[in-house]
Amino acid sequence: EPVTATPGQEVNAVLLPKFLGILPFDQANRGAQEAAAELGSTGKLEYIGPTPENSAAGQIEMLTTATTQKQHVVMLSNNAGDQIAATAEAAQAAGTKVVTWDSPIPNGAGESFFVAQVDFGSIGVVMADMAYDLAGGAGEFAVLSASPDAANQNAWIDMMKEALKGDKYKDLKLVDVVYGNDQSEESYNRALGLVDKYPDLKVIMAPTTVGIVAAAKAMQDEGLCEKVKVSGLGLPAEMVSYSLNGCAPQFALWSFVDLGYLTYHASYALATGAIKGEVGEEFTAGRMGTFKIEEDPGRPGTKRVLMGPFTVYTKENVEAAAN
Amino acid sequence: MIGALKSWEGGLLLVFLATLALNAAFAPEFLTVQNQINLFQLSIEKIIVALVMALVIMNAEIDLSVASVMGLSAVVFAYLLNQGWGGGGALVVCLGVGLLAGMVNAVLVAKVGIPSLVVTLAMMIGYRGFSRVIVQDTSLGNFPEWITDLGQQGLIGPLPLSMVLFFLLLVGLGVLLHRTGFGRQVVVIGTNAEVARFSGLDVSRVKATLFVMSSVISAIAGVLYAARLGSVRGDSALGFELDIITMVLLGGVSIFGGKGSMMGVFLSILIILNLRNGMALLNITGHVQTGVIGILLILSVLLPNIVTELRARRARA
Amino acid sequence: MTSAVLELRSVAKSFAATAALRDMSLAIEPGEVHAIVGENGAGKSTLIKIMTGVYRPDAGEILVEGRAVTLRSTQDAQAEGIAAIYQEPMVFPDLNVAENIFISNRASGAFLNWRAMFADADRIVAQLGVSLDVRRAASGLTLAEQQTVEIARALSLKVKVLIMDEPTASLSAHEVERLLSIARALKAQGVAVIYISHRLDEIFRIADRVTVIRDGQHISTRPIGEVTEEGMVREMVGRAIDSFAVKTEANAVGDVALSVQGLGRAGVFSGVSFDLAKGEVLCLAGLVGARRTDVGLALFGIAPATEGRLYLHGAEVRITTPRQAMDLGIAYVSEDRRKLGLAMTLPIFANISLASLRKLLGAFGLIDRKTEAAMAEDYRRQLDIRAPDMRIEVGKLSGGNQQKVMLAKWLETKPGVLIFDEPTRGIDVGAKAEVHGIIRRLASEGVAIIVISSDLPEVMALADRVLVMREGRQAGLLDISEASQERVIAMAAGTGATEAA
Amino acid sequence: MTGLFDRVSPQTLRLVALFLALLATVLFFSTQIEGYLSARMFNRISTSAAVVLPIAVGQAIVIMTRNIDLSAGSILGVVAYMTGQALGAMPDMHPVLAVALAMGIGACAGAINGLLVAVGQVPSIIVTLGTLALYRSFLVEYSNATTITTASLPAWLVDLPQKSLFSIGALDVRVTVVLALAACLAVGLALSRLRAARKFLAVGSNPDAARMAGINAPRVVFVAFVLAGALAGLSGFIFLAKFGNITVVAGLGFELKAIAAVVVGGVSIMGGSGTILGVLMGAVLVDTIDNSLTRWELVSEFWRDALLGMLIMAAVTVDTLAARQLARLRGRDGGGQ
Ligand SMILES: Nc1ncnc2c1ncn2[C@@H]1O[C@H](COP(=O)(O)OP(=O)(O)OP(=O)(O)O)[C@@H](O)[C@H]1O
Ligand SMILES: Nc1ncnc2c1ncn2[C@@H]1O[C@H](COP(=O)(O)OP(=O)(O)OP(=O)(O)O)[C@@H](O)[C@H]1O
Ligand SMILES: [Mg+2]
Ligand SMILES: [Mg+2]
Repeated sequence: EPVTATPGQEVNAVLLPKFLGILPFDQANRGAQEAAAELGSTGKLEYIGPTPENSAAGQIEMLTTATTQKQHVVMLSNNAGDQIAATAEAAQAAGTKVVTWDSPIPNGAGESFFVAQVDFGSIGVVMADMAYDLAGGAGEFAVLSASPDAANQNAWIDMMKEALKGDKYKDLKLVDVVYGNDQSEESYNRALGLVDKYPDLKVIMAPTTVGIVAAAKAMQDEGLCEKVKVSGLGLPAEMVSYSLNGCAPQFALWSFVDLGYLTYHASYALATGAIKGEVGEEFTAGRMGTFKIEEDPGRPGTKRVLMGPFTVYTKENVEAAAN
Repeated sequence: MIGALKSWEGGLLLVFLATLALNAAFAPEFLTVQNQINLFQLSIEKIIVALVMALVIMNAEIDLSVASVMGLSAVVFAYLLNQGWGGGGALVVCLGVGLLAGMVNAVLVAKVGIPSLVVTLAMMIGYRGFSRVIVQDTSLGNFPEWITDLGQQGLIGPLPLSMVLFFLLLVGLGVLLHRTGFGRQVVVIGTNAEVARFSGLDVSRVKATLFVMSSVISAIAGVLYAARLGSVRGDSALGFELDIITMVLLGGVSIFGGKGSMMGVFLSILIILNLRNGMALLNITGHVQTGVIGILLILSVLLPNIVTELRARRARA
Repeated sequence: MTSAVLELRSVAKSFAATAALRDMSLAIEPGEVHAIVGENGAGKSTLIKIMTGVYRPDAGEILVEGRAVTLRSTQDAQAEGIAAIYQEPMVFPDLNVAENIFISNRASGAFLNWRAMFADADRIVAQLGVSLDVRRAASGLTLAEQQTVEIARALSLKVKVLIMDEPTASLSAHEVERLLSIARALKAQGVAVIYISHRLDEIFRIADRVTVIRDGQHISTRPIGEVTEEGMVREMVGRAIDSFAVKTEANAVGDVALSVQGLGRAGVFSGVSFDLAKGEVLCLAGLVGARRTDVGLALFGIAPATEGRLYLHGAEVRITTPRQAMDLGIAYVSEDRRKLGLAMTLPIFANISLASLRKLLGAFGLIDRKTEAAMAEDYRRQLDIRAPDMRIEVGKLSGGNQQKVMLAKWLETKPGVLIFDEPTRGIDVGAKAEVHGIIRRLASEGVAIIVISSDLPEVMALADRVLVMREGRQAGLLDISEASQERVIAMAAGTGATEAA
Repeated sequence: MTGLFDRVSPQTLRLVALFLALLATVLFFSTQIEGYLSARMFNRISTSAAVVLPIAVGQAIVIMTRNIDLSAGSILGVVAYMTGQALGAMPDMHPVLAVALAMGIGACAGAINGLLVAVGQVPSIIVTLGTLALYRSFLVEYSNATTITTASLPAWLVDLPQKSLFSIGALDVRVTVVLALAACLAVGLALSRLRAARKFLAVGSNPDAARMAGINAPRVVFVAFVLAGALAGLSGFIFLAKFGNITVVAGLGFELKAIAAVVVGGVSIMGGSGTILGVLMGAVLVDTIDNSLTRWELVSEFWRDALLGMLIMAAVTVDTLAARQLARLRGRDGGGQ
């Protein structure tokens, strides 16, 4: 039976995004603040992050500082890959819990558990499915990712490759994976590079919110929307026009507000000792209901809390979500 | 000159003490031994390279490729370990990588005569590219435990290997710069390379030596980086060059060469590390921290200029 | 009231602790050539820079045609009709010569007309009687050519007062003549010319009035007719100085130290041959651009020779780097103190030890700082370098003292062959006499000496033999007994009979 | 023959060398990439170079005065964001006004740099290293994590990148490209024809001499930074139009792209010399290499940076050696008269 953490305790927590200044992380912060208010934590919830160009080193620095400050829990959307593992282990050893969300520590070292927005396997399947639909079941498609170092994107792409082995997708061919480093102009140029390099390309799959808009804009600018469809993970607010004009008829995403909300609930429960962070434990997370800690199938030996579901946006539902 | 230098370092010392006092007053965790060590450890690779960068800038050159060499060396180190090499062998190869990178820079700058800003800007892209070629989209970890221990744990008391190395280098390079013939040549060439040439100094050899030194030390820093973090990626040490140059310039080393001291660089390192640490402990986010360092950098030159100007005005009045 | 076109009243200017000018008053009349003389560091250049708005005086007034003016910048000064040719040539290496000439010219509209500009530049350069390609970039111009550009620049401006701060320092006799005639022409047009020079003979030939300053103070202003050279020098330095004896016969000399046969560098100079004995002074004379400096550079390995043979004490040697030259005991004292001679922001002692650092190195390459300081002190005494402390920046010294520091640097290498390139350029009579004294002393100690000089009286005072160069070739080699200023000039210009040595 | 060789200035020789390098690059890739010599490729490269070009020209002006502007990328980001926001709030703003606004914001940022360098006498590398961080921090703070999206922008702006001003055969010449080229042309002409603009070169060539020659060097440097800011602003505007979605990372690293273009374009990093035509070719060359590597089947994605770095280095080395060799040949000719 699920435990409910006692509200009103002192939990000093840090919400540490990949970097500050973009919308999804701000939304997560909103969710976390909402949860903190709901739980009436007498401690503080800090929302701090590094600069985009100093993300990996900055996150390591901030996690170390949080440990020094004896924060009870740090909620980390990891952008430093395994490089942060040693720091996270040191944090745990000093009594600061590390809960990851959005992007985990790939080898799981030093992380209590990972609050997964969606099942990484299923997002792989969904991406494969969206590509399948948009390509009409057969043809070439390519991936435009963030940076080669982005752990979550890499995991999703791997899962997608796994899914593509299924019989259904045998006529679908993944021809290339390129990286736009989450910068508009690089993503835009890489997208155009793809269509030039592969004249028969039917779909560009961009599992990054920056990449997907840049690719959609590129196809629209070059009048290629009829020929090459863009899909992937995008924010409805940013994608609405491309969704409506057919450049990106389908894409997926989950709620970052909910992700922040759930992450805070889980972290609060962990920090107050209501849960230990063991597989099998269940806890309640306010308006979102009950969640369970389980093995992370994508990363053997690590634990996750699965939020789900995600929404596939099409021109039917995108406008409502955009506002 | 001596007087001016003294007062410059005096100023830095005051700023440093003020930072210490403020941190101690506002952040209760500041004065713990662990925090003091962390504060160095978090930027240890940068501050090690800053020491040698001071010499390069003093020589009126610049090396923008240091962070890329660091990343490349870290990646090569990790790659070899994953290929089953021993730590020692991998280290030697990394030194070789640093040597090679340094020699390429050195030949292009000192022999071909292309401005170092240009050479190292291109090589910054190039060397970074090679580490990408090696790791692609993966990360390399799983080092033998003794390596990560060396990178993370105390070697002499609580002082980790990298900090010991830093202090050795600080003293070593300080002596090299201020007390030896080589150091004198570095300064003279930085002041006026033609005068040095007309005095029989081998300008290109000194320059070449510095670029090789800079890359080799960057390569060592890269290995330390890998050992400290236990894992590397293609973007390891990305963008470190700006922080490193900031440290050197704030230390009073003239970007036009010929002027500066190791003491100044050390003080500026202390200031930047403490300031960052203090701000982090006060939960000030990354971009504000960066902004504050940026302002400090500008003020460090602007304020003395204003004072001089005011003095001149007063004298005229 | 005064008729002065430019007047300074009680002007003072200090740099930190040094008072460069105190209570300086001076009036310049229209159409006069007004010479200003004084020792190195007397404050002449500072005075000029105040007149042209580069510096602002700490106290005192500047009047132009009776109006008090404030000169905030060189533009202000140019607007008042005051322009200057500075002591250190100021050209823009990346711009072409024509543009260098017209850079300050604001009169000719917002748009450039290159064709017209080249034509005008050609005209002005021709007026100076020099051949100079106005389309070429100014980089690589010799000091003298740079000076020409500066003079042309000042001529292109319509000025009331033209200041020349040691304009002839890097000119040889031929060009000096031309310059003096330009000054006279300007004077005839009613332009006031302020003329600063350490070459007193020029002053007597051109000046209407002479002002002597010493230690930043005005000593006297007199019509030229009322001054004598001795009197002027006494006022300048506060004591009497032996004027230069002209050498009439060569010193007794020892064995041949350096033998040069058919030395040349492709496309630069060729066919230079001479034997230089220990204790002998060989002077290289010639017009500007005769490539004398290049001979020095070849001997010192900076721009190595590509043809010919070199023998040092009888053994054939090849010199391709300065290091090699220094190891062979050759030293070269450059003509360009600022750019090639001294590290201006470094202390005096570091400059003195620069060429002999090796000697000071102990274990681990550490510099023996005590010996270094002692070395500097030694030269301070030996050469009478006037500085409060050997740790101050060499750039803060006066020209003459800088020259001595540069000399000290090379003396410390204990050279057997010492090449001086324009050893007294820009230094005052007192310092000049001292430098000459040093050169003579070195010669008497058995050092083989080459002096490259554009100052003919200097050549006559120092040389045992004179090698005259013209357009990169050896025009002749004269024993001092057969040399005269006229003969050297004729040979250098190619107008007299050319005789091979 | 010798006559012609002598009359051509070193600058011109550099340009010829650069043009040959560009030609060689294009020819090489045309053998490697199918359909390379096409109108489409022209569009790709021209529109992508159009973003970098103004900022590179601005950088060139600053470098000509013997300074450097490391903050250009941050200025671009700030301008793209603020202009996008203004256009979102006032969709009826006239396009010309929008461009002026972008350039104005950029000029303000440039003016701050300029003041600190010219009046504060702080070396430009220090100032702009500082403002590189500061302007970006300001943007993070100011944007409040909201993104400018295409949806919020007026339609004319979103459509601007596809708009061609005219076509030469199958080659479309897009408005953004014309805008960038116009900036190039204006600055290029000014630098060769306008007396005031020559001062940039004079100051960079010899700052002391500039002062002595009555040039107000601080003011010239100030103006250079303001112009560089304004041109970074123009790049910001084109960036905004082209990519539509502006986040806080917009323009990150553009200062290095600009410097690379300038340096490859033969502008001396020591100030005083260089041509805008060179910068144009430098920008196009770097962009061509980058764009072509993306499309080259033989190299994987992961080789791109390594090759880009090496090719830039190669271009600069060849240029330096060739220029020196030519100068030497000429020196011999000149000396032998
Ligand atoms: N910028 C400066 N800073 C400090 N001291 C200076 C500066 N310029 C000149 N001085 C000092 O002021 C004094 C006068 O120098 P100035 O250059 O006017 O002499 P000068 O008469 O022109 O000498 P010279 O014959 O060598 O050219 C000297 O003591 C010099 O060291
Ligand atoms: N046409 C030229 N182009 C480039 N550099 C030149 C040229 N002429 C001379 N130089 C350089 O200028 C310096 C001095 O030149 P040079 O030897 O011709 O003059 P000089 O006879 O010593 O006369 P002075 O020293 O009085 O000017 C040398 O370094 C030489 O290489
Ligand atoms: Mg003077
Ligand atoms: Mg000479």
